[in-house]
Amino acid sequence: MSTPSIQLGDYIVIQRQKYTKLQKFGSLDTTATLGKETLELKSLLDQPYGSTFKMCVKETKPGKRGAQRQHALELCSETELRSTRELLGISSSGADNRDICDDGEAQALKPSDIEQLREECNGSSKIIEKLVENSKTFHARTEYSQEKYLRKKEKKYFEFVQIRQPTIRLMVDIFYRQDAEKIMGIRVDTLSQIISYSGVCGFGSYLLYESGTNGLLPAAMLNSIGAGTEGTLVHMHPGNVPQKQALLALKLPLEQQQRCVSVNLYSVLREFYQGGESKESDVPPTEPSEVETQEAQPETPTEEQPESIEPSTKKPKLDDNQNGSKGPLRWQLENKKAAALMHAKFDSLVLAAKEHPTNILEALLPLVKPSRPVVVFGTCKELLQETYMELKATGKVTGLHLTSNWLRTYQILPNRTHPEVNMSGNSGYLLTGYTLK
Amino acid sequence: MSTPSIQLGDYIVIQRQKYTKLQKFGSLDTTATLGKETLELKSLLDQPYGSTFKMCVKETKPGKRGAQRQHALELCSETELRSTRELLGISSSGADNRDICDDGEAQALKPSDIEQLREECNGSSKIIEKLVENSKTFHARTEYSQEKYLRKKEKKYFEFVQIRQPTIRLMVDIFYRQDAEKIMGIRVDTLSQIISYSGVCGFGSYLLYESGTNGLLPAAMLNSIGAGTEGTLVHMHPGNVPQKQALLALKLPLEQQQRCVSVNLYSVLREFYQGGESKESDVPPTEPSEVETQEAQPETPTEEQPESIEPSTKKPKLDDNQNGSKGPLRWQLENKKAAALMHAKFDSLVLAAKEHPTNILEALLPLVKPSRPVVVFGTCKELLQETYMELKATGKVTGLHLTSNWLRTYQILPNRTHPEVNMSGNSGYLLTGYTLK
Amino acid sequence: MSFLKPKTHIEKGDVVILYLSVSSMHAIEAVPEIVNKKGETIPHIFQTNYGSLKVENIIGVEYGSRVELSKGWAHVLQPTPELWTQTLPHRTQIIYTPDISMILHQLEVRPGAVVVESGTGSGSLSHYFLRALKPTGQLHTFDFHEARADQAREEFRRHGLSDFVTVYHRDVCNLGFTDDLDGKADAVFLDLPAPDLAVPHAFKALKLSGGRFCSFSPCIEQSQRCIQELTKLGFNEIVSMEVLQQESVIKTRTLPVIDLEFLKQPKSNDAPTNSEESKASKEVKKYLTSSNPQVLPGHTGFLTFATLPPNIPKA
Amino acid sequence: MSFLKPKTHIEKGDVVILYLSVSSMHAIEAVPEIVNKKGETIPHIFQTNYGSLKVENIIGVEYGSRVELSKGWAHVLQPTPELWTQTLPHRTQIIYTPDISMILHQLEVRPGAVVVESGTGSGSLSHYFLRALKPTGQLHTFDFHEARADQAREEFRRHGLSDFVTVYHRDVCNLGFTDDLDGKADAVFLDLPAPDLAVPHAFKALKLSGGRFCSFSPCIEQSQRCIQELTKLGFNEIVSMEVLQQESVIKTRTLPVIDLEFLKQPKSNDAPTNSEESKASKEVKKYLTSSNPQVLPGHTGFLTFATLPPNIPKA
Repeated sequence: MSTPSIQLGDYIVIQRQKYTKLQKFGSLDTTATLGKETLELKSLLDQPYGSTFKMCVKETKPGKRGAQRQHALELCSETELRSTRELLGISSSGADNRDICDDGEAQALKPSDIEQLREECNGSSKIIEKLVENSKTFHARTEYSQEKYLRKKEKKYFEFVQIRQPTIRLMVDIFYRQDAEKIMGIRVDTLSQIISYSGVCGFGSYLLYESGTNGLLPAAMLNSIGAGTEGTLVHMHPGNVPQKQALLALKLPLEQQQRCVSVNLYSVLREFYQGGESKESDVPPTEPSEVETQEAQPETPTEEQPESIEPSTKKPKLDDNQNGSKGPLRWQLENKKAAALMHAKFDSLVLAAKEHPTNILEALLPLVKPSRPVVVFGTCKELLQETYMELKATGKVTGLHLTSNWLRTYQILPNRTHPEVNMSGNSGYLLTGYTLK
Repeated sequence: MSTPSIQLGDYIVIQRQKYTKLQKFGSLDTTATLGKETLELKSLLDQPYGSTFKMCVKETKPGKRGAQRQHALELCSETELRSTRELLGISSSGADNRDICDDGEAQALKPSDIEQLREECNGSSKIIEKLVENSKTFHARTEYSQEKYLRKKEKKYFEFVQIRQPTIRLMVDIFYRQDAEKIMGIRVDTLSQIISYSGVCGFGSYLLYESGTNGLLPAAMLNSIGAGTEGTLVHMHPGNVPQKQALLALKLPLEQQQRCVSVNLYSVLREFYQGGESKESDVPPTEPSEVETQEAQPETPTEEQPESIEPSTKKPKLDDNQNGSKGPLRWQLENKKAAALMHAKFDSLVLAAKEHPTNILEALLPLVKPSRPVVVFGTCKELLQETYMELKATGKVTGLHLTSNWLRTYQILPNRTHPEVNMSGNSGYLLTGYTLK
Repeated sequence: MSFLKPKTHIEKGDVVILYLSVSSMHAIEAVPEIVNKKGETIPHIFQTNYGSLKVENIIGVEYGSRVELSKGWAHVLQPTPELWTQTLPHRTQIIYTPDISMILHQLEVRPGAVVVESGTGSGSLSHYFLRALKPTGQLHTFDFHEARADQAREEFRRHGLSDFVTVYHRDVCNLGFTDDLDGKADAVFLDLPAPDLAVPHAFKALKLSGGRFCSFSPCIEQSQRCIQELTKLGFNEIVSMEVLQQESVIKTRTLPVIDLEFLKQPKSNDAPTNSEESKASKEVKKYLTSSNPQVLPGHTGFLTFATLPPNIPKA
Repeated sequence: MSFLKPKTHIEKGDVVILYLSVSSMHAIEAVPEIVNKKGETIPHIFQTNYGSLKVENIIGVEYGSRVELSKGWAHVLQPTPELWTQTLPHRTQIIYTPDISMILHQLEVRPGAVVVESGTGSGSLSHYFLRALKPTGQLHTFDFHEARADQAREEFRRHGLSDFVTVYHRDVCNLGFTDDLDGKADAVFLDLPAPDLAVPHAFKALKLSGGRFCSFSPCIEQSQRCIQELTKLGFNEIVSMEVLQQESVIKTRTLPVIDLEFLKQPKSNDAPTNSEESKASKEVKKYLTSSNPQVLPGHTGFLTFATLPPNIPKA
């Protein structure tokens, strides 16, 4: 299996040190923005995923907050990536910081000097070398403090980016860091547990209702269903068109993509309850207006894609109608597919709703076979406590557990091992159980 | 300053390895129970606190769950306390446990053999030596596994106890471990923060309402007020007599004890509002009946002392009336003292109520000077959220914070460092703020 | 055979979870007869706290059904790796669902993946790997304890999972993961007392196109040494973390609301006072609330993850 | 002088907390005039996000009062060590109230205690020690950074705490806590990069009747070395812990309640359908709830506590 190469139309992950970003490589003219840097992506085409590129300054424009730089990207070799520390060959360091007076004047270079350096030197190591040379306190600092300083500067002036293929693992990190609310606050540990507790795998038929996670939840479930398997997913959502960014970014084989059926909650339930009446070619005249109505409802989350990541927001909508107006519309076919799976019942239910879950559970629980997992995600504990009591009272679900998580990352370095100073505060809550007959 | 010695009437802390227990040394005949062992305490008298004693078996009676042993205590020297491991001189150990089949038959000694050994050998090291000799797998175990085995056995057969003087630190550990509910679930970290946030110290006048913590909260506050200072504490409680065990155990100087005024909440509020009418010698005829009424109220927690720790439950009640029936009763004098302090207003308020806090806060907040801390402890988060909103709405308290804590202890041993496998789950919640004018 | 895929009815030979309560469940084999200690074939009667179950009676029953016990009832559930882990007799220290979920996520295990695991232990984690990688992937699991390897192999067979797993009895720290696996693995998982010794073998087993690595260690020193070794061999994206799950215990709490306002007024001399007080005291407020259990898992282990980047020469 | 004891009115020279909001407060000195950079005496005007305060106006005002700013208002509070810590310009890494509370508790600091602290740092922790041990105890605080020691000494003087504290400029790892303190301390607190070097000095400084010890270290290796040294010298009750405080952010959440029942019935052909749906969608439920802030403190430091038992010979 050779490493796949970067193609037009791909979503790519751009990594600069620890910073990662999801970007659509839509055309050869596509540029990506990393802070004040703009990157031209055209040289990525056909290069293997995992490659590292050097940012080469082409142009500097004055921007609102300092200079805005445009860069071309040049494929570079591993040997160029030696650590800045080695390049600089720093040796002398103080034993502790008792002699350091932080009077804010330790750096002799002025900001304007540094800006000029930046344009002159093509390479972060040179800039950092100059900064170190002009720092009055650097050599009096402890080794630890020197490293901290170098890391900080390296981060600012680091000129390499790596291009990686999107995976669920990379995307949940990006989404959660950029705007956790856009994925309903589903943290990595919680996502991993949704996959476990729901039992989603290469066999079986799965039901998901989510009210907007940039496609992360359906993507993670379809990823676990796998390519070339018999598993299927019905993905219900409250909006006009589903959020699918993460799903598209995975670039799954078509046969796998087609085993994810994305449908509007209202519309598919009507199809399910009343589908027998309106036969295949018999397009119910009210449906389109219903979709419109839902789009206008302010309470139900819409499918807004973050502009910065996916500029052509409305594209999936056009795709939806590409079958033309002759036969049944795509959403109608999907509704029929979903309704058939609903009648056959599901092997688990995952619910991640921005709405109150009670009514949704009431509608969807009967579609789940007995002895199957139910997983309800929420960020409001009080609400899930209530749902717990309600489910317990029905007697239809057993083994109920309400859980949340602590996730701590560690810095493990010789003589400097400790949990990271900051941690994420909210994992959300999972209510899990098993259906009964 | 020489080490104080153990006196009759003292509360003492008995420590056997990591197990600690609070015990009143009421008379020379007092015995203490540690699991299946009964200890005669008379030899403790006049020995310095911190001394270690050896448990010498005097008699073995058959009990409900195995033999019950009665021990005399013999003062012993530090040299007797060498580690069991050294005594046994264990050397050979396996590299890993691949060759161990745990078939439950690793120990050749039968339980009856062990029981007999126990009576024959006066000393845990001898018993453990025999157990090791008769274990088929001990020498095949890894060093780590051997140590674990020895620690487990040592714990069971360890024959030394140390007698320590009670402090807040030792008592909160004992109380929380024995029955956290009896101190309202106030964990060590939370107690430490109540002391900080309330600002209680050697200057000022403090107000506490608590509905039953074995005296731990008033003891901790009075401990922080200190001996030979000018600080005072009004300790309100809902019961007939206050819970004072921890307070008595501290054996504070009389002058310090007298700066803690313990009063019934209802009775002192009536005194405060209406005290002007009923003059000093004029005993209000209804008060005693009121006290009775409160005792009968099932909702208000009573002053029950845990029987195992303090058999003479009703003693403080007798003390209360020791002034005789001629002058005003002690509780009436305390009410007057408290009411005077209430009129002068307090330098902070600490509330740890089993009842709903709203009405209590409404009654007590006006007694606090402006710019003073308020600390409300509770175990029900929803309740404190509500209280937070109520306080915020009044505008009388600012800087409101609702907090809880994670407390993790670590095992730090060469090559075996990790957080302890179990941790306490509930710190309770603190709602803190500062009063405004 | 009840671990392969979702199924609706209990067949003879299935492992079935007999679910009595949150804290009490058992994994039983749905066979009508068993052989007792004396070598006699006798009817399979399973004893619970709520009486006995004649196991023959549950064959053919729909999963999720309620079944009668001699002194009560229970539910029969199809086993999942989660339920299996909870019912496992603790043959070795096992890893639980929160850590396992993170391991699967970070190792990017999905159908088709080739995963190397050491040690097999109780096979608890293996069941999760198998669920995630079947029907197109393969698990290679190693244990240095022969009886344990044999037991796991037999268990996978009975669970209908044999096609997707190879069990090895082998000391991987000294002998590696066999040459056959060189360059074959998408992911390697280590749960060993000295993971650093197995890191070079993991390096060899991972594909040339790169792969993911995880080591689970109870002690920080093991992680420290493992990370040193990983760094030396060119692994990157090295992160260590802990995942701790908290259960919420949900209950309704009733709090007395006390009235203190009446104390501002002198008592009237009549009886009403007492009844007034006790009436006030009887007012209560109810809260649906939750708290952690008194004792929580404070530590399970440190999870160290790393990436082997593509095209690192393997000497 | 506003740190000595609770007081009711602002006096000239007091440090006052100007409280604007939970996230915005300032410690200001209640003096009517200050000297500017040019050496001129000018009226003391304090600038805030809500406009300026003429500081002269707050002298004589009762603590807890609301004071007017040119574009809003604020409250004036008497400083406590907690508020002081929050308003401190971060001169060094400081320890916050949850750790400090545990330190005071475990060191059993109460009025009359003699406490040795190193390093002084910003003096934040010193203020807590002083509150707890005054008026009858004494704090001996050491820092190897001369400017910091001088600054702390001056600050304690201005805060009215000089009588209870001695500030030393001294490298305690190499030179110890001075012979004068041998056998004088009830408790020793270390916040040093190499606490193990100072443990023998702590041992000397503690009373012959025993005492308590604490070391605060960000990294686990520091604690490991410290514990080795403590064990060697005969300390017992050695425990290490972390305290992490979580703030709850309280808010009311409004959730839409959607109706799905109506979908079971065929739509009538009239307009009402739409209005029915939108009506159903407009039903909401409110929850008073709380969550952690997005980012929590994940680590402050490891607290290691130990007891020096009585009568250990100090040879």
